[in-house]
Amino acid sequence: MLACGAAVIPLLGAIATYTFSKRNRGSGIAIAGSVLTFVLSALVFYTTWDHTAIHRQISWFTIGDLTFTAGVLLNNLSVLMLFLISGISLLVHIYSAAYMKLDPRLPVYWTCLGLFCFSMMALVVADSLLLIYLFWELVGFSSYLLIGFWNTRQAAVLANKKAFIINRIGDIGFLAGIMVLFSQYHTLDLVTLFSDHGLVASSPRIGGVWVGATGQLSQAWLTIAGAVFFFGAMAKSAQFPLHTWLPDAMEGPTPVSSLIHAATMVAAGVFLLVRVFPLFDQTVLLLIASIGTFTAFMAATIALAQHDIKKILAWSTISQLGYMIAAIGMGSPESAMFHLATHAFFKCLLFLSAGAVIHELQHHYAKSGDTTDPQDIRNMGGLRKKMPVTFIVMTIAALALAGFPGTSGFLSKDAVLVSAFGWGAAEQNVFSVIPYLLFVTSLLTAFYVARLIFKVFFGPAGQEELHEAPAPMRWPMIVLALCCLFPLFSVNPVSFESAWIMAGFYLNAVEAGAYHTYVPVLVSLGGTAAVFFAWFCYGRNRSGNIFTDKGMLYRFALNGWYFDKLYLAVFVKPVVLLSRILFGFDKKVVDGLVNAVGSLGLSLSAVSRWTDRYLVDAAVNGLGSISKTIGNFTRNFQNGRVQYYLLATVAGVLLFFMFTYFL
Amino acid sequence: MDQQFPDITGTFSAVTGGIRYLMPEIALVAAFLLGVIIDLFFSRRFRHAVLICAAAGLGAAAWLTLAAGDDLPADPLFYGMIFSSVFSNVFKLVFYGVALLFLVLCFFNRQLQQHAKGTGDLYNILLVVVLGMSFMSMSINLLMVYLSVEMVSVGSYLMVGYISGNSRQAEASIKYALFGGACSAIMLYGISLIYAFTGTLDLGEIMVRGLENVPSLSSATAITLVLAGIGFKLSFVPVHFWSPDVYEGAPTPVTAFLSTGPKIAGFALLLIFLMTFFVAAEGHRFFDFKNTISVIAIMTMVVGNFSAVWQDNIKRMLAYSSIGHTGFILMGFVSLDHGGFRAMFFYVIVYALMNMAAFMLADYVEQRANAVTATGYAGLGKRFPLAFTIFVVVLISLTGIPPTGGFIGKLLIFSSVWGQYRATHALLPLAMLITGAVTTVISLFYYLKIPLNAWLRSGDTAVTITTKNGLLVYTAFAIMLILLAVGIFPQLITAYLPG
Amino acid sequence: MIPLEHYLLISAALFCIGLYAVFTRRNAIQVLIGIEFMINAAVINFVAFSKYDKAKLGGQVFALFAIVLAAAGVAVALAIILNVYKYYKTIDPGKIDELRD
Amino acid sequence: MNLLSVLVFSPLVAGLIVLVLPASLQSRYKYVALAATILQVLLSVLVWVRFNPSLGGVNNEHTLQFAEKLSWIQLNVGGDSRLQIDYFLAIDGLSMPFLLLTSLVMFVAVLSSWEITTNLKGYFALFMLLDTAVMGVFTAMDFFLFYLFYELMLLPIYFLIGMWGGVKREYAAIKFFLYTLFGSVFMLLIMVGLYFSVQDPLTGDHTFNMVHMMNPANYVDGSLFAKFSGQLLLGIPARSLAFIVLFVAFAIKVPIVPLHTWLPDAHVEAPTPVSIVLAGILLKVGGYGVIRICYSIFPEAALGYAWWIGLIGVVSIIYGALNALAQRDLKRLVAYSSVSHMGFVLLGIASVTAEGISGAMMQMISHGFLSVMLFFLVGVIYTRVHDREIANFRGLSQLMPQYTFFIMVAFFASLGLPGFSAFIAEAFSLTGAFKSAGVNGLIPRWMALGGSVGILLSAAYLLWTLQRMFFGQLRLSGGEPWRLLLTDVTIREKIALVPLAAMALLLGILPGVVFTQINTSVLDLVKLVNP
Amino acid sequence: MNPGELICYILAGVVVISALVVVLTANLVRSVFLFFVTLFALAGLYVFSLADFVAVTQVIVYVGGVLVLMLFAFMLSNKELLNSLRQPAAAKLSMLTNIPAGIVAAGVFTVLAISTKGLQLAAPSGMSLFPAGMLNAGDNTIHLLGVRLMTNYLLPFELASVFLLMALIGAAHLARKGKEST
Repeated sequence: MLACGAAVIPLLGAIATYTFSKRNRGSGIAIAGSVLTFVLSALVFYTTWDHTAIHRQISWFTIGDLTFTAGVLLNNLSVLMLFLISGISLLVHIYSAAYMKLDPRLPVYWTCLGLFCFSMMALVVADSLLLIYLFWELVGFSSYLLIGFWNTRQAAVLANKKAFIINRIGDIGFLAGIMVLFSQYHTLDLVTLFSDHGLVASSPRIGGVWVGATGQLSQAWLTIAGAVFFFGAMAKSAQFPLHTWLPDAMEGPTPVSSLIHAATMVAAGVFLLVRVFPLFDQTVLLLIASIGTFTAFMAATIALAQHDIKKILAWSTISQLGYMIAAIGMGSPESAMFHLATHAFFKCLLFLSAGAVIHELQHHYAKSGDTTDPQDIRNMGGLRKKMPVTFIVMTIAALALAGFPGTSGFLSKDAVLVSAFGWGAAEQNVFSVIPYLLFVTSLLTAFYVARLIFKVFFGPAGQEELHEAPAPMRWPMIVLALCCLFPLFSVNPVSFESAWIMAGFYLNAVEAGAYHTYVPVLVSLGGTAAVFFAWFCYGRNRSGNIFTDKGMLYRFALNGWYFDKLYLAVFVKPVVLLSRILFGFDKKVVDGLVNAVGSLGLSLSAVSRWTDRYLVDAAVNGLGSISKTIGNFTRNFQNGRVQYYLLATVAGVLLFFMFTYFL
Repeated sequence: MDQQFPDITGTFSAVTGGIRYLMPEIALVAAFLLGVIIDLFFSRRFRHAVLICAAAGLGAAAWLTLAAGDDLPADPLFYGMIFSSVFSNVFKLVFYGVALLFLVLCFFNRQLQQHAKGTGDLYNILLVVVLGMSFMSMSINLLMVYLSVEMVSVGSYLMVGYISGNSRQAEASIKYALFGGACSAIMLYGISLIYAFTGTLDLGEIMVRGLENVPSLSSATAITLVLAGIGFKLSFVPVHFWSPDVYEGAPTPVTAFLSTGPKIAGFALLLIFLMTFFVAAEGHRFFDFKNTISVIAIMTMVVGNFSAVWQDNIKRMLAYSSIGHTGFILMGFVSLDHGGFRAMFFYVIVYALMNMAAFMLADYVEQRANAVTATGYAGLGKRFPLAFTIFVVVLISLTGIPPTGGFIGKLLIFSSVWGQYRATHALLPLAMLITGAVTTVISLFYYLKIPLNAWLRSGDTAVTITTKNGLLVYTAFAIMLILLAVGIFPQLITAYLPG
Repeated sequence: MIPLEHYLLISAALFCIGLYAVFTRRNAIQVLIGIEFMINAAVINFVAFSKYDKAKLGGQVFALFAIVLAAAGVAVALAIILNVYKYYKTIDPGKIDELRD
Repeated sequence: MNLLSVLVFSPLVAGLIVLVLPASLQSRYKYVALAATILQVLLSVLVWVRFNPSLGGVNNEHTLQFAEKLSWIQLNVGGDSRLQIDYFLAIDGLSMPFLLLTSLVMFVAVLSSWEITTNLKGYFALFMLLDTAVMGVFTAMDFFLFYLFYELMLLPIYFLIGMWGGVKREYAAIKFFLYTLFGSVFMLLIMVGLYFSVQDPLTGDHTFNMVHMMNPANYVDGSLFAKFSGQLLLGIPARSLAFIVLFVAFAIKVPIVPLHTWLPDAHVEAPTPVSIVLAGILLKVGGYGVIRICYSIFPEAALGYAWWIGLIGVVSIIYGALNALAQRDLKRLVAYSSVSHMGFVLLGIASVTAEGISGAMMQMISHGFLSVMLFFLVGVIYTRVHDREIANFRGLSQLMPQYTFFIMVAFFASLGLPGFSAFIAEAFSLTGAFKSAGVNGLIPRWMALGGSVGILLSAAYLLWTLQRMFFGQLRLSGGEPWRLLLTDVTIREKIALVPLAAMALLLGILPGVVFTQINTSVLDLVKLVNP
Repeated sequence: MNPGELICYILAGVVVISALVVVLTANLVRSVFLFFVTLFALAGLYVFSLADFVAVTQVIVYVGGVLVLMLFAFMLSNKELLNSLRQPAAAKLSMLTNIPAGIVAAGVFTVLAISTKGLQLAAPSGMSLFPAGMLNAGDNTIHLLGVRLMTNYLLPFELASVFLLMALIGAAHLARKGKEST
């Protein structure tokens, strides 16, 4: 009940802001709504965490013999997400009120944000795959609205289109997964399907056949089902190869980026994978782990070379999501969830801080009529003196991201890496490289985030009249900064296993062994080294740059490994071209063919007319027309001559008669 | 003499006994004679005297036919010359109705009314033509057949050439006369061969048996020649060449009449001719009527409908369309024993109605806006909304789309052919069905031209509009209502049909 | 008495000559003559076979009717031809072709 | 008088009233029509309320509802056959939703008829005639009556397109007419053949009663279409041929690729209200016909050709979507999107699963509302500036925010955004198609997956259009005059749009509203087709 | 072959040959004259078939009526007559164009000849049914015809009168000048 309330309030808030937005521009209602949501979520969290799962459902509709239900499923996973989302969204709401204050379409903004919160929360509490899918798409839709919030900007509308379409690609995977499960089990209820003794767990796989409750499929379909679910998650969580939308999505307002594209929506893919975890077989898990690792690594390398502050964070998000995905693939969903939770806070904070910087710079530039890009870190520097609070909180977040001890990030990243090494030890083949790759990625992470901090906050100050962001923006950042520290998650700053989130999710224990001790140490040391290296490159003197702008690798990374261009060339253009061709085909060939059939009438009648005019007459004049003297006569061969009519008639009767009686 | 006529009183009473079944025809003849006299002496003073006389005669004939009701002779009359039956009565009523509609058309036709030589003769000729048609539907003797066909033919030539106000009418009439003369000569020769082979002129069992006794080739030759003659009246392929030219050239009322009355009389004749062979000797071997007529029907539908597509002149188009309809009705003849009778009767009646209505409207438009071509109809819909609305319904009926009588007719014909297919599983009925369906679609091409131009296009506004003759439109409107009513409640007609 | 088949043959020959005339003569009146030949061909048949039909004499009666009707037809046709001549100044059926597709 | 009869004939009465009203009251005609459609909406709501969803109907005459059966035509056609035609109106779950759809769409269409200025008498008379015909099609249970109404739809549409349409209206109107007539003439042949094969079990007469046609026991032994007589027609089993012919006849209406080419032309040239009716209702007549007649009467042929039908569905989905992607004219885009969306209907039907058929039904209803909304919205722009080229507009959202809101609702709803009806419909069509392989093995799984690509493509073309026309900086090819002409939606337009959007939303959130009503019938149908 | 038959064949020959000339000659006057001959020869044939009344009618109606009418018509359209007299080139070409017509006519003749050849027609099948038997040379056919026309063929006879009246009225109508016409 409370969960429902928590989920629905943002929607009501959205409707209310839209309806009553004339007077107070909606901020009041929106923030009030989100406070209420947070309180309710907290209550739900308090009552449900580590208790028995609550599952309430009502019959939704019936098709055939099957009744589809709608309901809520509250277990540790969902209430954690619920709490997380409502908390962050509350902070982002407050932040937005200041950040977006001057926007003329603020009510629309609140409406969209409310819609997003509603769909996101409903997504996490939904109890059936159909509902999840429903809200899954709604989340994508509200993200579409928010990315394109400044819809007069060409880049923004291109970005939101791209985001939605790529998400759609993933959705097809999700839908396909639903279809497979539905045809196998005739139900989409999460509890029935995925609980410990649910249908998925209890359906045997015998001799290549996957025997379900109501049918059986070849075992390949099990793999396919897992793969397509993962495909769905890939799009939402921006995993390679469906990651390209996320950097572009930064065209949206920064609070949106922070809430949606860092903390919550992109985590939905991870959430989904955890939800359907029992479905995955070894092949799929391996696939998940590989993709996650690759994405983590790739995105980190790309983040090294970006100039746009939000793009760096976006790629970093992709990279971190890759961690989570990889963790799931390596059979450690609990560490993935843990990392998800910590990442939500610090990445959100990073974005908000970046937003604060951008906000101030934008004001500054707007005042001076400068057209400099306020998001380009090459134009920034020395801000630590102008915006000390921002500097401090962002540094905390950056440390968390880099995984320094004492931060939440340290705990969760360790959890992931430890389980990765544990898993990697068991792998004998090429996949054993995965943990090392992840480790390298963590070093890269430390490097690029340090680069970011150094470039923005250190060095000589460029701008004079900058000051701290307003209080409504500052305070949420401070709160988030506190959340980035270890106490929130674990009393022991070095042992991730004592974290309560991990405890709440012990699905299966990982044999961590020796890795448990040296992995954190290595990560810390390596991270520190990377930061120093970054300091050497960017902090000390800004000229030192190991990446030359001309370098091939650099350009490769700057352009995101050229995936956008590749997709444009390989998918978008061919499809558009194909559509053009098909339309031409439609107009010329199909229509032409049908027209030809239609005009067959005309042509047949042409034939009969031709027959009338030439065949009959030609028969009449047949021999004459052979002779060349006939030229003068041709005009007389026209119809209208009664004798020819008669001749034709008699000839016709005669021919008919002869055909009948002599042949 | 006495040895040949032992009972001369009996002979005379046999003759006079038949007279009471000929009351409608006698009424026609009386009206004809009266009309001749009126035309000679009174036509200057009473312009429409002959018309009224003719209408009265037709009305009387129709009334007498109806009044006779079930009072039908059991045997042939006049020594086996004619046989009056329910069939012939239905046909006769159709003829009288068509003739009355023709009179309405004439009454409103400016060209005819302004004809320098007066219209009286036309009505008199009409009466004789109707008389001939009456007898065509009753004749069971080849002499009567030939005589009545000639009456209708010669009368028709006269009607076509009646005004001769321009070269086209003259041309139409000479083409008609020459073509018709040749065709009737061919038919006459066929009759003479039948007589030579069988020694009898009576359409009956003796004749059929006589034809069986000679080689089938010989009988087939004779029958083919006769069929060609009948085909001239029906204008089926390949004896159809005359009709487009003649229909186009003739005055519109005459065209309307020719495309219905004599054609339907031709159907009556064909029916009698076929029944002779079907009834008298099932399974005669010398002529395969069904297949022949099937092939003719298919060709006729194809030629008629496909040629019509090219036409711009409305009358010519309707002429081709009537060829197409002939083919369609012929399908009913193939499947007489599967409901073809009713189907054919129904279709014939509906065809008469819709064709008359179509020509009425064509005439109306021709007179008021001087438009005779489909392109000339451009934009007229908005000027004569009622007329063109009716036109559309009539054309819909001609196409065979519900809820019109034409559709029911088509349905019944299709049904009977299905029945035929069901019974024989032969290819030809199926081919007919498919041809019928395809040509129905084709027919839409040309029928649609009229509403297409009238409603969808806009023409030049400078159309001179003359004379108001609303009654013509209202007559057409009445026919339209009948067509719709029949389309929705076909019992209105079928309840009274024989078969 | 010549055999009946010969009558049939003569009549067939006359019929076809008439037919040929109808097809080819470039004068409407000659076309009419052709038609008359065809009718007369039929009359030959009627008359010849009427010999066996003493009771009804159908052939001869038919022959009479055919001749009379043909005459009436010719009268009408000639009237029409004169009308045509008025407009076309020709009675060649091949040249009277205003009405055509 | 029976409710259905009133429903069917009340527009006709309104049409006659329009006809007899003097021309001086020209401006009032639309109110007569509006009143008739409002009455119809109320009546169909009444039908909806009084409908008993637990009765299946389909092939059981006793469970058909609101039935009215009067002896209509009893023709003795000679020979052994008597023509027995009944005036037989009834509905079951398969037809009931269409009544409400039709009446609502007609209501909206009349509202959008305000733009019509010429020849109002003819326009509204034809419109009301069309209304009657459509209602008749959905309620007739006698094949003859069905055919009557089916053909009766042709002519009004022809004139409505032809007289009030765009530049190429003649071409479009004729194309539409010929396409449809081509299908229906052959339908007539099959109908007559069926009639000869089927006997009324009570009277022993041949009958056109569709319910009787669905029962194999009613077929005369050895008749052409008897189930087990195995007769051949032109070398094909007669029943298969009949199925194909009927299917093609209806599929032209649906339309399927490659028989779809009338649709873009007809839509583009038709005036907005006619587009609305075409897309909203007439396409559904095709789908309804496939379900009601092809599948119910020739179930075994339907099963035999399921693979092909599914393929046609998938091809239509993808082909239509790709074509939509290539369009430069907004209306043509919407028209092609209809082709794509109706492909789901075929795919769902082909699966012969409860999910698939329910999905197909839902898709028809949903597409009914959504395409109407889309065409209405296109019409709004078109009436303002008489242009629909996508490239001629940009950034409209600044000029017409409410309009943009509606178009976004319509676009997202039709690209299958959850929460709107199209999502449920497409999801279940596909699910049914996917499930089919496991349940009855009719269509392979890849078809369902292929169909889901259509969902992606629909997002692509609709979003692309949104981006091109509505977002970005304001730029109009018509310049300042256009800026003044392009005013936001009016109250009347909102009255038309809001119910449609509301219906789409309602059915998306509570699909049970429809599913409950049709469920029994769908199950019966599945049982009938695939026992 | 007795003289009667010989005369018959001669008459038949005259009929066919004169008819052929009528059809083939380019000279219109000669053609009409030979038509006259054909008709007379036909009348002779009728006489030999014991149809004397028919023969008389033939002569009266055709020669007295039809032929005279035709001559009038020729005279009324005498320009045409003259035209067709001098058109040698056209005549030559028309010979070429007449070939198909000749083929068709010959085809019809072939069919007719084949279908009538070898028939056992001495007493056509149906005729034996009539007790009165064959007509003899001495029979009074006029008497017989008169009786038949007043009994069996009364209806056609009366009908023919109506027909003739109509033809008369119609032909007169076509031929006469309009009352008000100028």
